Amino acid sequence: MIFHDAPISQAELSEQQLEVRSSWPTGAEVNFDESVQFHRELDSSLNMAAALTAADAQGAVLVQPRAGVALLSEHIRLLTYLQDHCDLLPTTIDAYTRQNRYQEAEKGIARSEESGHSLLNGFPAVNHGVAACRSVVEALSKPVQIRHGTPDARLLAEITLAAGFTSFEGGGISYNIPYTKDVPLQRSLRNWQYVDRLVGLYEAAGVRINREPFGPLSGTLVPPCISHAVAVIEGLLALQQGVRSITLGYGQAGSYVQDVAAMHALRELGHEYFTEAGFTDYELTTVFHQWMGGFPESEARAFGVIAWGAAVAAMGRATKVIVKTPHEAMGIPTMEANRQGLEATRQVINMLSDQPPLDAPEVQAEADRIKSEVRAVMTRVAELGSGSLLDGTVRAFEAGVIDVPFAPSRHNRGKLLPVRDLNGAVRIYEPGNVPVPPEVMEYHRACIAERAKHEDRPPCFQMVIDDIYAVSKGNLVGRPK
Amino acid sequence: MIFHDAPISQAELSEQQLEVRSSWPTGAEVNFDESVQFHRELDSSLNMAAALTAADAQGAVLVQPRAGVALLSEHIRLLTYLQDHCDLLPTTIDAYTRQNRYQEAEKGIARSEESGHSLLNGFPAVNHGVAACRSVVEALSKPVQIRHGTPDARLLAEITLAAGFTSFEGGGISYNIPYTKDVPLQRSLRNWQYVDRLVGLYEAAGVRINREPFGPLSGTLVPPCISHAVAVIEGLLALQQGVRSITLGYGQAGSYVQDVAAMHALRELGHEYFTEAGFTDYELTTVFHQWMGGFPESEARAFGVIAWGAAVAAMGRATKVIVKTPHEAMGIPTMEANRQGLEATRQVINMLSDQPPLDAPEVQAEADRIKSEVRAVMTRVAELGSGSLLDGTVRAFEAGVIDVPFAPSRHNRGKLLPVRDLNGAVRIYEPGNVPVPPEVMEYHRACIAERAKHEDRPPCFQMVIDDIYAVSKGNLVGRPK
Amino acid sequence: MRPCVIVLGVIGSDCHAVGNKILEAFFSDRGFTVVNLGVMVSQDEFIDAAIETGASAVLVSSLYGHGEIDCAGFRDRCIERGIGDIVLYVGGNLVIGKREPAEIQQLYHSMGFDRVFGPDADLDSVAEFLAADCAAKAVPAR
Amino acid sequence: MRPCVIVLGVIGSDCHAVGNKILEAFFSDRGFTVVNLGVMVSQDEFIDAAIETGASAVLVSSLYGHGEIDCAGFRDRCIERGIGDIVLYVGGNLVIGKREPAEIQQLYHSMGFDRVFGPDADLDSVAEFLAADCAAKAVPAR
Ligand code: B12
Ligand code: B12
Repeated sequence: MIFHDAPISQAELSEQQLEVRSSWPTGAEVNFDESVQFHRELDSSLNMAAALTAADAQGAVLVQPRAGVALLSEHIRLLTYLQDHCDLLPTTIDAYTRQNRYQEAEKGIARSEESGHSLLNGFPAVNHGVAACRSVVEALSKPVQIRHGTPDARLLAEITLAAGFTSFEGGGISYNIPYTKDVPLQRSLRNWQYVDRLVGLYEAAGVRINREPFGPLSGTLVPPCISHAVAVIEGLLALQQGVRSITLGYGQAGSYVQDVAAMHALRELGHEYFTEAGFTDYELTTVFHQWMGGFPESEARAFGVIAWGAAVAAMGRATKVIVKTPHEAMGIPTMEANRQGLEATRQVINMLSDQPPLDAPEVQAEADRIKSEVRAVMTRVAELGSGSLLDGTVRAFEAGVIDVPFAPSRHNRGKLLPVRDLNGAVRIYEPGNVPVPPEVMEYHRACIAERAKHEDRPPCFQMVIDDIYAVSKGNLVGRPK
Repeated sequence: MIFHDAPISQAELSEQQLEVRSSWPTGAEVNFDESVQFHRELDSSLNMAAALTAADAQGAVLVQPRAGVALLSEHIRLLTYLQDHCDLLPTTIDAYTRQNRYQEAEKGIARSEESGHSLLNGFPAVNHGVAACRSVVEALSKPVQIRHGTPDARLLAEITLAAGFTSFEGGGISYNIPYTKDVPLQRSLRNWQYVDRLVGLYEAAGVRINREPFGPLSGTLVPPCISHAVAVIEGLLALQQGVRSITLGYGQAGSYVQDVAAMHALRELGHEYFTEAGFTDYELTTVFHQWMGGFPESEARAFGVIAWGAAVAAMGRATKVIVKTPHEAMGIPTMEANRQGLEATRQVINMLSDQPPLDAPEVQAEADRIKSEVRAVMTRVAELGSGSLLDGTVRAFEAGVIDVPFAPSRHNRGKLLPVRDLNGAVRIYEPGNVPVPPEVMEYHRACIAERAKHEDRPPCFQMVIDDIYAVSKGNLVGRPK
Repeated sequence: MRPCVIVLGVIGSDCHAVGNKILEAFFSDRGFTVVNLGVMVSQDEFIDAAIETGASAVLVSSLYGHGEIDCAGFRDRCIERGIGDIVLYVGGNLVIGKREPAEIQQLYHSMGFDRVFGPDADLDSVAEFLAADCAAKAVPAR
Repeated sequence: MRPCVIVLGVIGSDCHAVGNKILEAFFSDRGFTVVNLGVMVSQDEFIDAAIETGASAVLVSSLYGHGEIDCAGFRDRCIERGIGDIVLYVGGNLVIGKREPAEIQQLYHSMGFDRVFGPDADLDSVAEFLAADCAAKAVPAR
């Protein structure tokens, strides 16, 4: 499988950079050379890539929250509070910034200042600008990552990387399909090539910035083969542009055999495709997201979900785990609730991190199925792209070869229908045009038939809806009433 | 292995009953025939044995709290509140009653009435008497068990079984060695034969009462072979006296491979020894206790410990799990905290109970080791008893063939020294006189040597102390500072 | 009686699609004619669709926390655009963070929403309210 | 200076042995002469042992929640038995349930305990207090 997508040329990049940096006043603050200098002078303990690689070598599982508020001082206060309870810090960006609606973000900042509490669901980094963002990085003693959901994150990347953040989440698929309604995939992929190319420039200048495709996608009954295919593609696209530290992600599906298998498969598939594509000098780590679907409202139950996610992260030896909070079902957590999620997670991770990762025959069998599905998808992507991974990806989505359940985007087919089996694993009931190998599809169908029989109802959309509600109602499989 | 301990004769029992029932005024309330009638009229949904057997057949994991307060009305209020959040109810007895200090319990009741809050750490069932206890059973819609820690529980059993409770925890070893300082084992075993014989009388009258040896013992670094040997012995002693519903227990040690292996081994060993002894018509179920050692003070961390215990209970397919609360490190929980522990547990159990129990090669290997240890111990017990299990047990404790770490009793040798290995499993560093088979002992030693090397210190008592504190400080293995 | 037409959508820059897809399935199943605008819908897009389809009600979702900003002035805008009497519901995670339901209700009532629901909304009773509210408004309004 | 003799034990019907074994190991290691009575020790057993061994201090543990009842009148009993000036410490889970540390301190101070510790007691600082308190009492008392 040979892809020959080229790095964006220096000329084209420079041209785009001019445009991007002038799209909002704070863009003018960006100075690449000075930023490289700033990064070089940062203490190495603040570098995300280094922290991840070191943890991975030790088999440690690092813990990271999500957090971001509208105002600078409040944001610093929040992260300063959280850093004692985690290994890696986030800066979660608000949803206006994610849509490049900086005017609205500005309004959100103003109204937050007036009302005394954050009215934004994240930190509007672009509006705050480079200097302010640097004051965040400088106030902290742990590596900080930008976490968002932005189809066009070029300006956000320019500003935050210049400010000293050492990791940047997202990708042209994973921050488009689950996060937008009508952004063409071609466009978001190109914009993310820019981001990766920019990271590549830092890399070339000796500053390693970590990149993390967003694994969970819609967070809702996503079969591992779908999110893994996306992860592999975004990893490859990043490597092509010069990125060298990549963290592939996966969102807990709920079955521990499937989840641990998925974590094994993810790492193996990453190495398989990255080395096949000729890359050798990269660092690959993994991230496991605690349950990304609807949470139970009861905080005690939420703690159960959180701790179980922590356990699976450790059993699957993720390099890091992204932590939920007991407020998840209700709203953006208070900093205390955020800390509680971290503490519960840490306790379980610590109790498990000395223990060997789970390895059982069924885990291996499930991992093999996932790998064969992903290989089938990747083969189609390569065929469709005739040499271009980017084109192949665009066509794969058009054709429904990759199909993300419950995604809001028009550019996603939405024909694949997932449903849980009797054991709680996410299975594919209707593959749409996803080229699931026949013997694996037979397995999915058999598993689902078993459940249907057990529940005495045919597989149907109500079954899927029941599955969607199940965890928030205190179960995994959505049984009929 | 043939034991021929006989059931207590009807004559001897009657004589003892007279004495026991007159040792405190409420004993006079007991009327066996009328109580059998009362049980027969109880709704079958209130029978613990039936609930356990049904759950076991379905592979369900039932959830049970601990709870008990001094005053009757408060106790009913407490259990009524909890019953919506659990499957099985407890009535935890206070520590004066456990030592037959009914005078002091009386004082505790009086002072609790005065002060408006419970000054006792449980429900003083003997002082309250049969009629009051019946009002507890009658107020509730779930089966209720008596949970305590009483070396001489004869009067407690007379009163509570007469009152309609359908399960009774404890045994002559497990409610002596960890719970007392100087009660001869011979005496407690005989007193528990009385209890079992009484349960046998109910059984013979068609009323099935469940009996549950207390698995966790001191709750502190107990190697599974020790608690399993005790469980098997107490199970056999109960069967000998006519008990037919037995729930064998085990307290989470912290390593999931070891814990799941222990749960598998426990069930297998139970059936092995029970059938070998010629019993066929019994019901065997299991109970897993969430972490019984020192808890972290942080409630969020405690939730982590609780949820992880729930997960292992499900992965090991216990018939029921005994639940801790986020207040564990601090004191008797409020009813809200108790509910929170139940909710977190339930969430995890539900999310896992559809999933297959854990089965992996290492689990099997560990289970095999546990079984060979228990068999070695049981062989010695049989030799020492020359036909009497009771005598064999007494002599085994005298000789240190069974040796419970950190037990307060003078009748326990206290020479066995456990310590965790690198993976967190509880290993035996110094077996004392426990006849651990040489090849297994070699395995224990090798595991411990590996840890010692890793920590660059010899195995020592400080290592054990570090292990004791570890979970409460947020780890599993107690690493040097 | 002809089925009641309702407009569904998720307001603002909000991408949460799952609840929206379920609401569509649910209300269609209950006999409503559902016009689903999906995610990321502006106030004017809601109003355009309501006018075009002669809808009796608009059901606005907001999950992501910016509801307080995105929904401000919704009723006023309806009045401006000539459908001031339309039934307006809003539901989801309507503010940033965990706040008292009563407080949230009041906030959105003051923006002119007829009914305000949390993420735990019982859809069966929502359907009943909706049928009643649509019927009530239908008579005097058109 | 001859090592300070201390009496250890767990009061009442309390069987919690683990902390007691650790306290014994810890204080021995710190050079105290430890007389450990183990679990289930009555007030009079503590006092007997203190008199017999000429101990400077008695360290009472209570974990199981009945401390409030078991420890009542401990200092008075010491006075009655002629060792009214002995150093008295108490520690563990001293009441039923989760209560304010300050409240618990006061409760036990009022029973005549010199120092009161929770389950989170830092043993290093306990050892320092103990050395100081024993030294202080040693001079005037004997
Ligand atoms: C899955 C999920 C995602 C997925 C969404 C995928 C997709 N495209 O759909 C992803 C990962 C992409 C995502 C992204 C974000 N999310 Co999100 N997400 C969730 C999560 C976990 C579940 C949502 C869900 O699908 N639930 C299941 C469905 C069936 O329930 P529902 O959406 O609540 O809808 C039901 C009810 O609300 C009600 N309802 C909804 N609307 C209406 C309207 C009416 C009229 C009525 C009657 C009823 C009603 O009925 C629906 C059906 O039962 C929730 C937390 C939770 N609930 O546990 C957070 C949550 C909604 N997300 C949140 C946030 C903040 C974000 C982000 C901004 C990232 C961030 N800062 O963390 C981005 C949003 C970016 C954007 N542009 O919108 C916050 C909102 C915070 C707040 N309000 O204070 C939540 C609450 C998590 C949290 N506690 O922080 N998210
Ligand atoms: C293990 C355990 C047991 C084991 C004990 C085995 C044994 N024989 O030792 C078993 C299972 C048998 C048991 C039984 C009971 N237990 Co218990 N048990 C625990 C548990 C989980 C850990 C205790 C422990 O070993 N900790 C480790 C050691 C190292 O710490 P420690 O004991 O706290 O001791 C340290 C400090 O307290 C301090 N310290 C102690 N004394 C002193 C004295 C001085 C002067 C100083 C300076 C310091 C000091 O230093 C010690 C060393 O660091 C605790 C809860 C917890 N802590 O998580 C409950 C707990 C102590 N038990 C409790 C109860 C109520 C009981 C029972 C009555 C059963 C019940 N109703 O639940 C019975 C008691 C029966 C009886 N007659 O005593 C309650 C007490 C409640 C309260 N005070 O409000 C606790 C707090 C659990 C709870 N939250 O309900 N228990």
